[in-house]
Formats: sequence, structure tokens, C-alpha cells
Amino acid sequence: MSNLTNEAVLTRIQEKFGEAVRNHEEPYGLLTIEIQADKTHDLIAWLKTDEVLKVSFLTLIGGAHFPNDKGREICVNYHLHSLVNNVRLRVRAFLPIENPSIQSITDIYVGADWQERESYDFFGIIFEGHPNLTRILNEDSMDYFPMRKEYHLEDATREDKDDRFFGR
Amino acid sequence: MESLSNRKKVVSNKKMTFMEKLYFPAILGGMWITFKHLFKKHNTVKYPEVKREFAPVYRGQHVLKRDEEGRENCTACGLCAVACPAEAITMTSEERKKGEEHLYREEKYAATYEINMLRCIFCGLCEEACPKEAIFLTDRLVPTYFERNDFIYGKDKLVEPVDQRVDISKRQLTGKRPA
Amino acid sequence: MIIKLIIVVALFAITLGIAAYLTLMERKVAAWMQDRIGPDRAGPFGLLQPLADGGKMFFKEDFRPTNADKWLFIIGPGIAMFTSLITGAVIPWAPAIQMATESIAIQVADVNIGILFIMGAVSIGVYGIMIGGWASNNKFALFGAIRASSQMISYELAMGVSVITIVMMTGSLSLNKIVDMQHGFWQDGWFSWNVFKQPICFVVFLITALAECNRAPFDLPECESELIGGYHTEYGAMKLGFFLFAEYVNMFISCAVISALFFGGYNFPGMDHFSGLTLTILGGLVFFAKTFFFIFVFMWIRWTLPRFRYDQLMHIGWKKMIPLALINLLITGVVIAYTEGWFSKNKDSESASNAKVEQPLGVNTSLEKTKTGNSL
Amino acid sequence: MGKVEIINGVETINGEGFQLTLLDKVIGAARANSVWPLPFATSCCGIEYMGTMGSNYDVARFGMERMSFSPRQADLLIVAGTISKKLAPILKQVYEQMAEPKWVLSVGACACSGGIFDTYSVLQGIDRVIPVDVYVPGCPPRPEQIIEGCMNIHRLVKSESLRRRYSDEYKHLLKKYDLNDE
Amino acid sequence: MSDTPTNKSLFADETIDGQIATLNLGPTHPATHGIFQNVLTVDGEKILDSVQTVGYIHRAFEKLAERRPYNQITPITDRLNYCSSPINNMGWEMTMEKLIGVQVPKKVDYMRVIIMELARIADHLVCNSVIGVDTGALTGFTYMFQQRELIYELYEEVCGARLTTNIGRIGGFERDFSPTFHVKIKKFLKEFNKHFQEFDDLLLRNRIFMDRTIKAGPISAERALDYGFTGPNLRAAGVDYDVRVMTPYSSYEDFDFIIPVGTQGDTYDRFCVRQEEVRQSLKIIEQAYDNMPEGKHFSPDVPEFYLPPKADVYTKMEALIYHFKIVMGETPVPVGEVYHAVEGGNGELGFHLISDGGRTPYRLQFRRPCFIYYQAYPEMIKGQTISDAVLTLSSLNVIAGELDA
Repeated sequence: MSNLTNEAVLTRIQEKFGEAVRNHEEPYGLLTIEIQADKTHDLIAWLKTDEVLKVSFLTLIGGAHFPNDKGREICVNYHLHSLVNNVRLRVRAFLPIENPSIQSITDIYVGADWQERESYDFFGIIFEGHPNLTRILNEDSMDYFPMRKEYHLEDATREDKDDRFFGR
Repeated sequence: MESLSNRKKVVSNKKMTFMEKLYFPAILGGMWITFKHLFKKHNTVKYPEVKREFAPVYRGQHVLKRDEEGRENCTACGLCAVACPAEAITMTSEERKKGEEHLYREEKYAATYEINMLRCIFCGLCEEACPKEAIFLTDRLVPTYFERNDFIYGKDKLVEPVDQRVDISKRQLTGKRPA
Repeated sequence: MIIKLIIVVALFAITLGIAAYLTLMERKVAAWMQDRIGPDRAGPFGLLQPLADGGKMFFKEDFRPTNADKWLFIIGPGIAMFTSLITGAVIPWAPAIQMATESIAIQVADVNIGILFIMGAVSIGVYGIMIGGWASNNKFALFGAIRASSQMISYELAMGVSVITIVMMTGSLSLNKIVDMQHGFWQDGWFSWNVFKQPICFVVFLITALAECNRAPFDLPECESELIGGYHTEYGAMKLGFFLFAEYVNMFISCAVISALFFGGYNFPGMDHFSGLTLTILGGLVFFAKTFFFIFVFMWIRWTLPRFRYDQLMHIGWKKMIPLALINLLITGVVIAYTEGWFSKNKDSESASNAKVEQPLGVNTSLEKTKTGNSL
Repeated sequence: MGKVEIINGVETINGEGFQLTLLDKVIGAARANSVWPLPFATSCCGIEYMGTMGSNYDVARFGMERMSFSPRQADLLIVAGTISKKLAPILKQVYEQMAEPKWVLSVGACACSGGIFDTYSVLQGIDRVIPVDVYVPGCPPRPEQIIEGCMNIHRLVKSESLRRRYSDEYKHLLKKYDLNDE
Repeated sequence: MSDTPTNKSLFADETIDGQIATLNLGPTHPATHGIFQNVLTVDGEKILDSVQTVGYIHRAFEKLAERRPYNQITPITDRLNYCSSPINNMGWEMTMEKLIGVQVPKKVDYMRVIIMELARIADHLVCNSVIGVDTGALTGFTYMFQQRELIYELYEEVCGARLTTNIGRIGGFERDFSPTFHVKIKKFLKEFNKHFQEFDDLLLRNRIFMDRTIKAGPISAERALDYGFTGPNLRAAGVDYDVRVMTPYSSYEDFDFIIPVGTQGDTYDRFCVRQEEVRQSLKIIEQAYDNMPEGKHFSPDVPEFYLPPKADVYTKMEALIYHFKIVMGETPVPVGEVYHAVEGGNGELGFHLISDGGRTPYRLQFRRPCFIYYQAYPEMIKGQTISDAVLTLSSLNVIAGELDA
């Protein structure tokens, strides 16, 4: 196992992608790279084949919604893992809520299929090039994206609750 | 793929020996195991007649405790309702009037206190939240009913009767309240 | 005639009763093997459990799926039940009672092709399952039916061949004769029971019998974890009851046949010391004891073993069981021929064996003559 | 899902229950001792139901170990676990496929009321789609409670008259749930 | 997806011009052990294709977590993979501790290891005994459930519940191991292996079982990684990836254990790997139990997160304030973003937490291993029989609660 530091990873990525790397930080030791939305696919594809980094395991794809951040409301997080070097990496891109579309990475990782569908289901992120971008967990008839901040969690039909007592 | 941890060991052996290929040795071995169990003492707890012992900290039906003088501990602060992830607790509070000191320990008390047992997930967070040693979960089980409304437990079912105290002394969460 | 009628009725009642209580036995055996108690609330030790099941099924709503074939849907369980019940007719349950003038066989019909009758009846039984599964108009049921029929066909062959081995040794297709052949326990310096003469044949027969009864590890037609209920998925109420009942009756009959063919039926060591009614009763009890032992073995196997996969089942049937049975048949044939003196230059025995060809059934009788000297 | 009227259990105990004939009693006892469950186990409660089937609790003592996954053969629908709105139609279909007489045991907070999951996707109690006979609280209930619930079902079964399933009240009940009477 | 080398057909004749039927495996099929649907396209018994539908018990965990204060999320995580709830609970607690920067005492680490490994045993026992049930051998299942009951009793001693444990708190445990726990765990450690061996003997080398499981639902290491497999299912394919070793948490680096791997990633490999993992877990528990350091069962220096002892609440004003603050969820948490992974029963269980400093998580996403690897199922069963499909499903140990979140 080689000892690849976060700096080394970052430098190597910056060498390759330069300006596309918008921002980077290391919250709790996990290198987080914000990348231009249209470059995510290239970056992840390159990371997988790069013979030094060998970031070839997709841990997680997830969305997040930041309604107050104008123009960058929807965030897509990719957690990647280089098993050989034992280095984790978070790649993220921000998308505007009017057109939350990003290139699908199902051609790089088969396992991204359902995770992208889930993100679509929850946040309405359009993954271009996804073979079957439909809802996965919720009913097909649902007409909103429930994980966005403006929607309610609660089921409207619950009767046995008096909201006064719960302070929320 | 190379080893990631240097600790790996292949554990599945798919090559069958000649004896294993014959089916019978393993089959007879398996049958011998089950045969031995025929004569083993059964492990069943015949539930309604015999009851299994619960841990003293078991999280079952709630009880609203009274203090040593028979006064209700609950002061209707509402922490338990806030702490409840299932939002199953509701209560209304009232000021203690003169002459009710023997009933309620604090100046404020819960006029109604309801737990919806169908909602409750018995997580025990209300017990932890209570600053007045009023609500505890006990090792009693909530019975099953035919009707939905029976599961709304009001104070009549929750507050322990004065003559039938519920023992919660074995719960380690109990702090000794100073006199 | 009246006696026959009594036997028929008694047999009918006993078979049904036993089949009903086999369900309880199965549940109890399973429970004990799994460190449980099993049914114990319906009556003392759960003795009324089968009655409760029956009563419930009888009063359950009986309905037919919308797309099912009306008549076939009813006929299916009927055939299964009917065929499983008639097989009991040819089994000799106890030694015959010797009356002053006649001997009364404790058997409904001493057909001289008894074993063929059983094989035939069992083969019809699969039609019940097949028709039932097909008529349900359910894919799982159809899968069950297909599995059942192909399984039956494959295993019947091996079963038939293994039975032929016994028939060759006995020289008769009558179960009565086959049982009588195994008189007592020890004869002519060797065990008289067929299991000691034909152990391979016994193993083949036991396995094929398991398969014919759709018992684990060959319970593919119902196969709960894969096909939900298999052929009886769409059946409810008493029609389902018939299917389940037929299964247990089949198991009972199979075990009876196993004990008759291989374990001497009602014969037991030292039976010559008894006679008359005592012998009949003792013989009957011994027969039932043997049968129940095998039923227990069937259950024991069921609750121990995993089941096969469909293609493995076929593989075992065609590539293991049938060759094994055939080889065994061949060896038996050679041995019989040798003991008959086919390979010797002795003219007498050769003529005896030539004479045998003219026998109506084409099997030897000379062996019977030599070996059944002191049988009835 | 709109507002659904909650129906409070099935009123059998205090209905015709007291005029049982001998036949009713015998058949009731038979039925009660041979309740074949259809475990509609979706989540956590399903594991506790497995525990109930296991050696330590042994639901077989009540003659209930023969699980019938085919609804045609089942007498008792044990709904154990969360029922989401996506699953509700399937649950209803399974209930409709069951042959009369049939009972429903709702096991666990999720099935009874939605429990902790007061969320957009979870049905707030299965009694919004099918009539429930006995509720078992707990999340998940202990096997003791599940057995308790089964025994309550047995009591119900024993006290039910043979005619109940043809009665107008029953038809009315089914109609309330928009279930067709087969 | 179609021409993977692992999916060799069992049938020699691929060109049978049979009638193709569709078969619904699920949502309430007995083999699914949970609710999800597989629509199989079958030619006879052979599966040509399958399409899955999931989401039947979607409970909106992630949305729910955004509406609940931090200390109320532990009960929610219980219901993710309910076969091994303590691992989920502790994974969440460790995530929170990482966020707020709490160092728990070594004793808490060891206690956690014991409980987590017990949970792993319980999880694997369910999975493997259910493989037994699906092959038709119900008896092993009942033997193993007796052992599971013992594990339940151990949980019960610590937290008071059997299945959905809500065990542990942010910063430690709600209570120390009781004397009864010590008695029971000693007995368990002593006797478990004997019973477990019995189960092993019933199935492992039985040819019927081996024939059934070998080559049933295989997946190669490359495909498994591509799909994002982790845990026993990945290890069965031969990759020794284990979070406990790769990124040790809760003092796992102190313990000596091996990582069992298989070769082809088929059902038999998965069964063997789980069997061996149970043994390794037992070994870890023994080590942790024997070497348990003295100390407190909670982290004493974070009164703002770990509920103060009840006695203090009644006497000390400070403790009472903290008590109210914690319960009301008013304790400030740092703004930040954490990803913490633990080795759950089914693989890497990750918690991705974004905190904006409020009383509830801003966004909490669970990496649910079941959800990620269940999508490989159609590929694994292609060209196999229905029986294999059933076995593959149970050996993957797809837990509906974790799958649908």
C-alpha cells in the first residue's frame, strides 16, 4: 500500500484539470474537490484509469439541496475510493435548480445506475445518458422531488398528533 | 486483484472428496445431528403459562411514577414529548391548586397525559429525557387489543396506582433523587 | 364377501385416520428435531390438531380462480385422492387368519400382479397433480405440475427396475407371495428379508419412493421457497385438503410397500412360535411398526436435508438411479442364472430353466420352489 | 391518498357472538386451533416473527406453523412491518385473494399506525386499506406480544358465528373498504 | 452487461425455441424475505432476464433524519439493516463523534466492538440459516435462531430491547455492562461454537447443498467492484476489502483477525465467507472482552452531548441545563461535512452528514450496501434457474429496510 497523501492527489488532479477544479477543502481529512459540472464525467473516468491514483471504486452518489445558494442550489456528491491506495475522495459539482443536469457516469461504473436514479427520485437531478432515468423508490405518479427542502416530510393524513407539543 | 490487507484467507473449498461425492456420509452425518436433537430437551418457553425473564432494563410499557408520598412526579415540562422520535406523547399542563399538594409534587402537573402505544417505538428516549424521574419504561408488555382507540393510554393507565407500585429500582438510569 | 367388505371399510378408515394423524406426527417430529414442542394446544398433546385442520378446511370458503378450468380444477384433487387410496388394496396387512375351513387373507384383493397395480395406480396419481396444476391457470402451479410429472416419469423407471429385481428373485408379482418369501427372519443360512439380499435395490427403491411421494429432498413440485405452493398454489379449502391428504396417504402406502418388499412385511423373527389369531395380530402390529418406522425415516430425511435443484434431480434420476438399478438387475440376473445352473453342464437344471420360459409371466418358478419350502 | 375514515376494528365480540350454536362452537374451536398464517412480513417485525417461529417461542403450539404463502390457503394475514403507499394496493390485493373466513393481525407500530415513520411515503396504518382485527403494539413487538395477538385472534375466531361472513354488517364493512365480496 | 464470463448457462442447448414466459417473483414471494419484486423472463426454468422493482417499503429515512434532532436519529438507524441494528446505531454515533470531535475512552471502543461483532454474528446467522431454509433445510434455521435469541438477551441486558436496539449514545453507552451481561456473554462465548459447528456440519459439506450453491449466482471480482459491492458479498468474489482493516474505527486495529475470502463469488462462497466471519467475530469478541480496559462507559469530557447522569441533573444546575439542551436539541454542533463508514452486516455502511450547525442534520445520506449491490442481481441470475435465483437472493442478504431506506 503506497502512502498517497491528499496533497499529492490534489496536485495530480489539478495538473490534469487545472481550472475546472473550482474549489477544494479537507473536512475531517476527506479531500473534497469541487469540479465544474461538465467536467465531472471526465474527471471520474480519468481517476479510474490513472495508474497512480487508481481511484476505481464508487462508494456513493448523493445529492443535496441548498435553496439559498443561488445558481448552485443542487449539489451532487460523488464519494470515490482508491482501494489500492486506500484514499477516499469526494468530488462534487453544483447545478442550478432550473436545469439540474449532469452527465451520467453509468458508463464508468455500472453501480452508479440505481444511485443516480435515487438522486433523480429525491432531488430531480437529470443524469444525461442514463439508460433508464425513472423513479426508483417512490411511486411513478409522484409529481415532486421529496428531498428538496421546500417539501414536507409528514404524511398529511396523520390524525393522532397535535403539533403544539413537539416544538417543531 | 492483489491483497489489500495481507490478511486474506480463502475459506471456501469446492473440491469434493470421493466420500463427499457419494452423498451418503454427509447425509447420514446430518441425520445423526437431527436425531440427537430428538432427545434433547426442548427449548421452548410455553408463553402464556411460562413467562420468560426479561432484563430489568427492558423497555416495555411506560409508567408515570409517584413519589414516596404518592404524589405524581410529572410536572408536565414536555421534555418527553420533545424527545419522542415518534411523536406519540401529548399532554396538557395545569397549575396545582391549593389543597392538591398531596396529589402533585410540583406546582405544575399534567392534566392529561397520553401516549399512543401504537405510535410508540419503545426507544426509551422519554425516560432519558425526563428530569423529574416521572416516566419510566418497565418490563411489562403492552397488551394487544381489538380496537384502535384502546391504545391511547391516558393517565388512568399510565400513572401507577398508589397501592400497586411498579418496581423500577433495577433500572440503572435511576438516579437517587435527594430528599 | 362380508368379511372383504369389512376389510375394505376398515382399511379405508385406517388409511384416512393414519394419513390424518401423520400430519400431526410430521409436525411433532419436526418440532422435536428443532428443539420445539409442536402442536400442544388442540387437545392433550395436540391430538385433536388434525381434526381441527380438517374441520377448518371443510368450512373454509371454496372458490375457484376466475380463469381456472372449472371441471379439471375439481377433478385434479379428486384423482390424487382416489389413486392414493386404491393402492392400499393389494397390500397384505397381516398373516392370513386360519379358520377351520378357509383362510382369510387380511388384504382387500390378492391380485397376482399386485406390485404392478401399485405402480400403475401411483402413475395415475401424478395426473391429479398435473391436471390440478394446469387447471389453476397459475404459472407457479404450472411449474409445479411440470416438475411433478417429469419427476414422476424419471423416477418411476428406476423404481420399476428395482422392483423387477425383487420380482425376479421371488418369481411372482403378487405382494402376498413376495412377503411370504421373506418368512421369518433367518432362513437357509442367510437373512430372509430382501433388504439383506438386495441392499442396493433397497436404496434405489427408498430414494425413488421419496421422489414419488414428492417428499424432501425431492419436494420440487411444491417447493415452498421457490414456487410458493407449487401445484396447489391456487387451491384452498378441502381441495387443498385432498392434495395434502393424498400426499400423506401416498407416504403411508409407500412405506407399507417398502416394508412389504424389503423388510418382510408382517414377518418377524420367531414368528413360527405363534399361530392363528395371535399371529395375525402380532404380524399386523409388526407390519405397522415397520411402516411407521419408515414414515419416521421419511420425515427425518425431510427435516434434515436440503432439496435438489430441478436439473440435479433429473441428473440423479436418469444418470445415477436408473444405471444403478440396471446394473443391480444385471448382477441379480447373473447370480440367479448361476444358482439355477445355467452356466453348469447339468442337463436337468437346464431343462428346468427352459421350462420356465413357458410360464405365463416369464419369470422363474424354480427358485420359488427351492426357496419357499416352508412358506404358506 | 385522501382522508380515509378510520374504522375501529371489527365488531364481532359483542355482536352475534353470544348466540353461538353448538356447531358454531365446534367449528370455531377447530378454526381457532388451525389458523394458517400468511406472513406479510416486510421489515423489522418480520424478523421478530421469524423469532416467534423459532424454537424459543414456537408458534407451532397453536397449530400455526404451517405458513401458507399462497393467500388462497391462509386464514390469517399477519402484516408485520412498514406498509408504504406503494405497497398498499398489493396488500389490499393479497387480502382480497384470501378465502373467507379471514382475519388480519397487524403487528408492530409501522403496520398499525406508521409508527416512527410519519413520512410522505408511509401508509399511516393498514386499517386505511383493509379491516384489521387485532393490533399488536411495539416496535417491533416481542414474540410474546405476537403470540398474545394470535391468541386474541383465536378468541375472536372462537366467538365468531358461521353466519357472520354472510351478514349485512360484514358486507357493509367490506364495502367501506371498497373491497369486493367474492 | 450480457456477456460476462461468469454467467455460464447450465443448459447446453442455448437455442431451444421455447415459449418465453414472465414470472413475478415477488413482491410477496416467500423467497424475497422482505418486499421487492423481480419480474423474470423465463424459458422453462431458465431465466433469460429480470427486472427489479424496489421501493416497496421506502420510508424516507433521509428526509426523516433532516427533521429529527441528532440524538433522535439513533432509533431511526435501527431500522436500516434491522438484522444488525447495533452496527447502524454505533456507526451513526461515531459519525457524530467525528463531527463534534469527541474522543471516546478505550473502554467504550471495546464495548462497541463487542456489541458490533455480536450484531455481525446475528446478521450472518440470519442470512446463512435463511439460505438453509431456501434450500429446504429448515432445521438449521431453528438451531441458529436459538443462538440469536441468546444474542438478543445480551442486547437486552445493555439497552433493553431485542431487535431495534437504540443502543449507545453519542459519546458512549447509556449504561455499563451489567453483571448479568458478563455472566451471559461468558456462557455465550463458551457454548456458541459447539452449536455453530453443528449448523456447519448440517450443510457445509453436504453434497446436495454444495451442488445447489456452487455456481449459483456468481459474480467476478471486477464486476463486483464495478457494481460497488462491499462486505461479505465482495469478499466472496475474492477481494479482501473490509472497512475494519482499511480504515479502522473503534480500535479495530487492536484485534487480530483474518479476512475470509472466496474465489468465484457464488452462493457457496458467500455462505462460507459468512460462516468464517462469524468465527472471526467470535474471536474478536473474545479478544475485546479479555482485554477490556477499565474506565468509564461514556466520554466524561463532553457534557454538552452525553446526557449527564440523572443524579447530577437533580442536584447540579449545570447538568440540568445540559440535560435540557441535549433533549431539546439546542447544543450547537460545528458546521461541517463528515463521511464515516463502518463495516455493516452487508458491507460498507456509510454516513454522509452535512451539518449547518442547526439542531438537525442538514443532509444525512446513508450508504446502504444492499441498495448498491442489489442492482447486480439480474446479471447474477441470468441464465440460471429459478431455484438458483432464490438462493442467490437469500445469500446476497438483501434487507428490504436497508434497500429501500
